[in-house]
Amino acid sequence: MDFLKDPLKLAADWLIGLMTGWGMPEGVATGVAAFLGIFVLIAILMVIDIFLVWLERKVVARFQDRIGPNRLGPFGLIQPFADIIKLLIKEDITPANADKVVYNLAPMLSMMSVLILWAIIPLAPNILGVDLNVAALYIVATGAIGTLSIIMAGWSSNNKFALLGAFRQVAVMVSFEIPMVASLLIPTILSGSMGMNAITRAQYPLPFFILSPLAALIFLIAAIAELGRAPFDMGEAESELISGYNVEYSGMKFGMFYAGELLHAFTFGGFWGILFFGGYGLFGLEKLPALAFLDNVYINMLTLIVKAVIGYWIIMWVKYTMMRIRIDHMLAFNWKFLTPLSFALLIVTALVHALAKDASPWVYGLSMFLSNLVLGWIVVEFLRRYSRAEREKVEGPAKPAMEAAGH
Amino acid sequence: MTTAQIIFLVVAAVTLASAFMVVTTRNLIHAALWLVATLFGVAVTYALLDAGFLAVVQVVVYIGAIAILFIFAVMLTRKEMRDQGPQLNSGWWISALLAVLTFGGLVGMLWGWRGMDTLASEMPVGFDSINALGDALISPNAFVLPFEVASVLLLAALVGAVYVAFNPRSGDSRK
Amino acid sequence: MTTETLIWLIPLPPALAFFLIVLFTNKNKALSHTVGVGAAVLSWLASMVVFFRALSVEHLGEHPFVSSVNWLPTGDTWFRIGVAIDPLGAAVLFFVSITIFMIFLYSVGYHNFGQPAGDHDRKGLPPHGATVTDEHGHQHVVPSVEPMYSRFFAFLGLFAFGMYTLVVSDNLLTLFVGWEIMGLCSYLLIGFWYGKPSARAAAIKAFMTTRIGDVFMLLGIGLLYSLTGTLNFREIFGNEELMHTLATPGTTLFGLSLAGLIALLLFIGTVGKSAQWPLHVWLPDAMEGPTPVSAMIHAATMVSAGVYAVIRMFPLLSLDHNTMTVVAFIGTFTAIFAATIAVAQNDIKRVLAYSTISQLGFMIAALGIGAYVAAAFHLVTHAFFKALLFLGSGSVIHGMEHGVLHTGNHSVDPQDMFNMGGLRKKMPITFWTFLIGGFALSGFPLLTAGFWSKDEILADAWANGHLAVFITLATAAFLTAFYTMRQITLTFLGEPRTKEAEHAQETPWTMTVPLMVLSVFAIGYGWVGIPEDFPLLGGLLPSWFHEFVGGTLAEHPEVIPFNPVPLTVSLVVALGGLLLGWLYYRNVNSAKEDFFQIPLLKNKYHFDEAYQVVFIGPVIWLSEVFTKWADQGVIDGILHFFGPATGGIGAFIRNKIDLPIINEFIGDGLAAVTQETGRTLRPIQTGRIQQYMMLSLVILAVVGALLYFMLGAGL
Amino acid sequence: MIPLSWYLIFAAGLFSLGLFGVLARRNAVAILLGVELMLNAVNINLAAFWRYGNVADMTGQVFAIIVFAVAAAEVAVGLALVISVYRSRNTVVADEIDMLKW
Repeated sequence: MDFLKDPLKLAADWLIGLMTGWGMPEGVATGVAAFLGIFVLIAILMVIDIFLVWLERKVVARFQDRIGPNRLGPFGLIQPFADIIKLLIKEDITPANADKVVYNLAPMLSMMSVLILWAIIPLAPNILGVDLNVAALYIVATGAIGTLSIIMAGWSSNNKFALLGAFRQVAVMVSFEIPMVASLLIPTILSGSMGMNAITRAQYPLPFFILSPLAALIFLIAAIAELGRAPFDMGEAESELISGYNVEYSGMKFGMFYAGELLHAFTFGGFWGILFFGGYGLFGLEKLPALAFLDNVYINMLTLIVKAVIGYWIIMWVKYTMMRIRIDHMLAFNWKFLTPLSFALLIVTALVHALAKDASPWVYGLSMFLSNLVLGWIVVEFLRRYSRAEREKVEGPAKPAMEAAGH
Repeated sequence: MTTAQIIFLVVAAVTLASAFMVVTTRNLIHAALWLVATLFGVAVTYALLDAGFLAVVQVVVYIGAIAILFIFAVMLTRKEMRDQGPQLNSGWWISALLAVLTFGGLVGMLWGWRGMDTLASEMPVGFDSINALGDALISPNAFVLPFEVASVLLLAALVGAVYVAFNPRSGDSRK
Repeated sequence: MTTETLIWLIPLPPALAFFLIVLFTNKNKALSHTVGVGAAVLSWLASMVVFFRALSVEHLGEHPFVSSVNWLPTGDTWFRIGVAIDPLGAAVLFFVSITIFMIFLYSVGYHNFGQPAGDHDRKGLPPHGATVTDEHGHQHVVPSVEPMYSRFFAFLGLFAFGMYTLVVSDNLLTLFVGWEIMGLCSYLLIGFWYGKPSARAAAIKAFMTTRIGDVFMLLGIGLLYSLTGTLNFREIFGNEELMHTLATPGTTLFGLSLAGLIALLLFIGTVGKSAQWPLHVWLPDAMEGPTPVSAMIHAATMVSAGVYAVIRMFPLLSLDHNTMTVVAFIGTFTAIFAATIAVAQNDIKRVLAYSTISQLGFMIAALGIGAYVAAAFHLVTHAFFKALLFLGSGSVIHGMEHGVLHTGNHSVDPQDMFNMGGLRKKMPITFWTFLIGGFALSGFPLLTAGFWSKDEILADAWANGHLAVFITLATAAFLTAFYTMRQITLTFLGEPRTKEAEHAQETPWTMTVPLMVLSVFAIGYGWVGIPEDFPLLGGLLPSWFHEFVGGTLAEHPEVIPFNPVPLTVSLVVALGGLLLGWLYYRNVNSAKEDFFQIPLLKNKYHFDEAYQVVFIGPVIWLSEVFTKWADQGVIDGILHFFGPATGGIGAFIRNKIDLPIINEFIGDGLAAVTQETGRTLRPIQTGRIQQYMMLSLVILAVVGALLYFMLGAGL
Repeated sequence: MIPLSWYLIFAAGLFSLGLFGVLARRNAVAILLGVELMLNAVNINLAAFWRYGNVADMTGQVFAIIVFAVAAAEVAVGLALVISVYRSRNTVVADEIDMLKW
């Protein structure tokens, strides 16, 4: 039954036992086992990534009233493999005046920044790389590496479009890091920990998207900006910058950027699920005596992956329905709206937490939800006034409907 | 030699080598990237010291913000980017001498110190350094005042930097 | 609103009116007089409320309305200022508020409100009239509106404020403040037409003369305060021990008691304010002001204030017999002295001015013989009928000016009585009211207020055995009746002596209404003071005034028993004077025919000239001498010596010390050294940050090494 | 296990390298890079002293964080100055920015 409860430990123990049996020192054996675990994880991720390409193409086709890939295999499932093969056999071009080392390092860093995120994702209570006690910050830290990879790519290509794209993308990413940190601190306050497992556990019985819907929303927006996907795709902006920071890349190097982006989106979908939708938990269903069979490692993993796919789908949904926002509007949106809002939310949450933490969970949850609601209402009201004022600035003062009707 | 010692030595060597590249490399973008490497090394050092929070903050603040800022600054002062002239000034050998002297002096001073060979005590079981750090930062009995002063300093620096770097001409032309 | 609060508020509206008019409504004549008259109405209403509430209080003298606040810290205690209304205050408030209100109203008509602006009127001069063209194309000259109309009401408001403050004060200091505000306003109002040199001179004269009295009064106040530590009337008079100490005779100069000295000093203030001899000279000249001002100053307020102050201080005054004698003498003398001058005056207002002086003398004399209720009674009745007379004379002059404008002959003086005559047909209301006022002044028996009050003074003098006072006052009363009848006869009776008098016109309602109102009081007010045991009339009406005002003092003054002698005398002098005056002057048609144009009287006993020679001349001479010798000679000489001397010393210091030593050696030398040092050290400052840092590190290394090797041995 | 001295010597080396950078580099941005190295060396010492001293006493970590804040502020202002100077003088060579002299 161990295999059902803690398969990772079982496998590791088996491997280490096997290797020590071959005469390896235990330390080395542990290291090799850990390396193998990482290797397997990455391999699985890469396969998932391939299907993400298919998923993305299929979904965008449906959004755009097309069919999407449908020739190769059932539902076009073989299509992404064909894409990979095409990318692999393409000529690998490095521009003449490019800074070669940096140029080649950038896509690797880009992919790496996504992959190391998986070190802290708990697929199940005991299926995770490391239960880091600063995991929430870790998410931001890997974002910093992604930022670095983009600026490296943009600069080393020796192409003005690439550099411009990198500049814009980096400005956006650095800016949206702030509301992201603030929104990450809200699960931290609610759960009292930055660890992913602790945050997941704290969401029984009430997931955090009920306690703090605003934080979930802010995190989603900041994540999309961090990903550089539409409507915040400043770095690529096909119509303006050709393809932004990765314009000079071709073949598999481009593929790494591309796959990295898709995987990144999927990963953030997963984080959204972990931080606000109860992670591998089934919203408390598995705690019911009648459904105890759901409290199972595989069900947990499945739950999280489904949540991640749903998150990914929402990110896609946003991407393919929204128009690109102008860079100055975007930065203004961040600095003048999202950042103050996230700080206000942080303050409100901290206050409510300090006041209501000793009350019953339901009172606590209700007061959190209501405080979010009130703050949200204030924000909407403020936005309404502001947009009306802006409209009047352009169109002149609005006439009351009655007057216009001639009464 | 234990594994930890090997890891430390490797990290220290890489870090110092990167630092050396930072101060000697011609290309400033490369220097900034080497700085990133150095900072990574320092972050790993923090991790080795069980200061996980510092390690992550090092990455967030230094690599995510400061290094990026450096790269931006280098690009904004682009005339120097392909400067093929000497990157060190004429008195560089005095500087080198002084640096070596400093290093020698520091090590020499440390040599006679009794605490040099102290080994780290085990981390207490159940001790959460992040909780302790958070308490220390906002506890009135500990460091809330320096913490607040630091935040005010950051704000002042932010405003000052915006003011200093703001170009009134470009600001006008946008309107 | 409590009565005390109301009393506080009484002086306020005129003061507010003053500021409002000066600051805001100055440009708008209608608004200005609305504000001014409105303020007078408000104060009048408040005064009436206070008066009638005071009437309803039993024994008001013992329990007056009082209210005070801390004002000035004096060591451990506070100097308190406040308001108080006792029976005397209430009676005075009654006539003051009515006359002030009437005068405000009268001013509207007197300054020709509603008439066009003058053709060539200038500020500071009386209006000269305006030319208008009627619908038939005829050109008329009509009176023109006063150019400084608003200013007049502002001044009047301030004046009223001063008077009300004086009346409601419970202490000498605020009384003095009100007193001085009035002094300022009388200066401003007498010199209202400052374009006329005579008005300027009169204003200065009035101000300077009253100032002499005020200085003594201030001395008296200071002395009183230093002795008693308070200036509150009730506190001083209610403290029997203190009064007894003050009354100890012979402690100061001239053998006066302290009380006597204080009373005398305060009395000198009154002499100035109420224009008693020898400080009477300013009052006739004050006729230069507009006629409402004359009424205001000489009937209603300022001169009354002097008498009021003495009545207020009567308990103190009565402590010393010698002071009483002085007061009685001055009052009596002034009464007869002014009356004789009045006989010889031709200016309608001047006659009234001397008449005022004379009547004030009556009051002062009454106080001097202890008849203080009689003095207060005469004060009130006199205020009414004298205001009536002044306003009536103003009305006459106004009518005459109309005639002057009609004929265009500006050489005719509209104030000269010999230019009038027969005005009773032209100005019937003015005539009848003037007649009432004149008869009241003369003491026409039984009907008029003047008879009752004057009779009471004479009766007091007779009853208390002051025979000299009695005879003198009787003579003065006779003269009063005589010159009053002379005035009436010359002005109103007979036929017009000039064309201007023929064309005189009755004045507008704003002027005649006050006349009528005041004439009611000029008759009726006497009836509240008919003695109880007067034959036939006594007892028909209660002798209210005596009861009421008499209650002000702690000991109620006794009622004098009725005596036929003074009654007979006053009947004879009044009726005789009137009869003689009519008989003689109905035949006199010009000044030359007048027997009483005696130069000595005409020239007012040469007092002005005497003062010119004795006081003013020497002062001017002294000032000139001082300017020439002391200022130009001594002080300028000293200055002229110091100038070159300082220059010489300065030149020496500069040439021998400053230039060679300070400048060249110390100054330039230091600069040169500094410059040279700077030039030598300058290359160190390269402006290169890294060199600085390197240098400081080298120094740090050297110092560290030195420290290490020198101290390290000991470590 | 690693003795404290290793960390201290490592920090001293980093500090000296940073010092050399500050003193010898011509480019003002590079000077700031050197400053960052020195600050990091200090931070290593702070963290090491925390770990090798009383772990419950968080002074070392707290000061490390304050040094982070100071470093961020210093870089922001320093780079702003460099950019400002570059705009007006068209150079970032420290030796050429020597207006402030005799």
